[in-house]
Amino acid sequence: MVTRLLIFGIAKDIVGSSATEIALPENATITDLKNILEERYPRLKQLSTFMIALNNQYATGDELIKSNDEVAIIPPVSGG
Amino acid sequence: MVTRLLIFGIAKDIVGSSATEIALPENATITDLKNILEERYPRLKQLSTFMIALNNQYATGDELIKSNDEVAIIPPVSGG
Amino acid sequence: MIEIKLSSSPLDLQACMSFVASPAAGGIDIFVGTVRNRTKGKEVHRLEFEAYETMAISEMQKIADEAIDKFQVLKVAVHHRTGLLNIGEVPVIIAVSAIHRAAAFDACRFIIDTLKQTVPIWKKEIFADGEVWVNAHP
Amino acid sequence: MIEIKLSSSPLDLQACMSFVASPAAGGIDIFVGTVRNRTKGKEVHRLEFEAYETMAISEMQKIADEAIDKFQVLKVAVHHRTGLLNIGEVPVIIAVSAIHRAAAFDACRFIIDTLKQTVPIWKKEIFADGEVWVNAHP
Repeated sequence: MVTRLLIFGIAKDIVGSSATEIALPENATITDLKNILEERYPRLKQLSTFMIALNNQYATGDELIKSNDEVAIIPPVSGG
Repeated sequence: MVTRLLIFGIAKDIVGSSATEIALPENATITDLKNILEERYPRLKQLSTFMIALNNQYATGDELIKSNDEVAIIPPVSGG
Repeated sequence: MIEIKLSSSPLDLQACMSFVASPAAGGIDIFVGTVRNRTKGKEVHRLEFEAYETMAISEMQKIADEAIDKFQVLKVAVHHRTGLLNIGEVPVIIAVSAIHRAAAFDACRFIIDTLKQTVPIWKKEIFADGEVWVNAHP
Repeated sequence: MIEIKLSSSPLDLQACMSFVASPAAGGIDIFVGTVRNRTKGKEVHRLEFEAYETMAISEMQKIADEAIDKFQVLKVAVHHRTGLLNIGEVPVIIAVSAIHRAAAFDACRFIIDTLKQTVPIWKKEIFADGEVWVNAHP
């Protein structure tokens, strides 16, 4: 399964793009995705935190990722 | 000594005027003035409080009133 | 820097904001008082504000000075209106700028709370069937 | 009633005020964020704000809904800007009306504090000698 990933803020600088595609095993969870991302882009581990949003909602970890989901890397926010 | 008195808010309705002159003994204090006013206008005693301002400052009671002082009756304030 | 204004004309929100704006400021808090259509369950038609003008200005100045002493704030504007005001009109605007927002909120709240206790301005509520000077009686 | 706006154009203070105004309101609190010229002792040239737009809007809506549940407030406007901002420009305006002023202050402060923690918007500080994404690193 190939999932499209949106990337913001400093994560965009680390990944080198504001959107990318990532190959995931069937039944991959948010935690699986985080592990794959940290392996591929080790600098993500140096951030204060990073969250994954699944379809515009913060994900906790156990959620399964489906083919048409909108998935995003959310580095530490700093709006306002 | 005759002192000019400014009168505001509900005190203006009680006294029936926004300014009046009041005869005071020499060396009268703010407390003396309050007593004279309460005797002459007993409805002032029904207010939550009333203060006297002497030359644009709240007076505590012991201040002596001099001839050219600006004296004002300050009923409970309600600005804002 | 402090700007105090007492006026019988409508107050200007943008002017208050512009006065307190500063390159050093990270946040501005603005309190806008508005004339409410009800008080204690009763419909209000309009309000009338009367001020002891010279003393009202000096008391507002004192409160602004105290806010600048007490909180880490940069600039303060306090504008108060007098005369007859209809529902929705604005009797008071307080604007405070600060390096950090917490100080702006704290100072703005301090100023409006203190203003309502000490500044010689009086508000008369005008109802369909009469008028009441607010806070006059226990 | 809630108005959420995310925009690359300058924010409009008067529009925020007008949206929250109500005949039932006794007070309005408005927080205006402004771009500060220094951070941690270092001169800032400008800021750049990036947003995950759809989610930023839904998160701001959630916060405004929560403020209306939590506090006795009438109307809430939350406007946030994106793009490059110079010193003194306004990245955010939050306006809250309430029957009584304490609720307006509490809700306005709750909204800006929560917005800074949860809304997916990112700020890059641009200095003479480089750029830093704020809060990114411990």
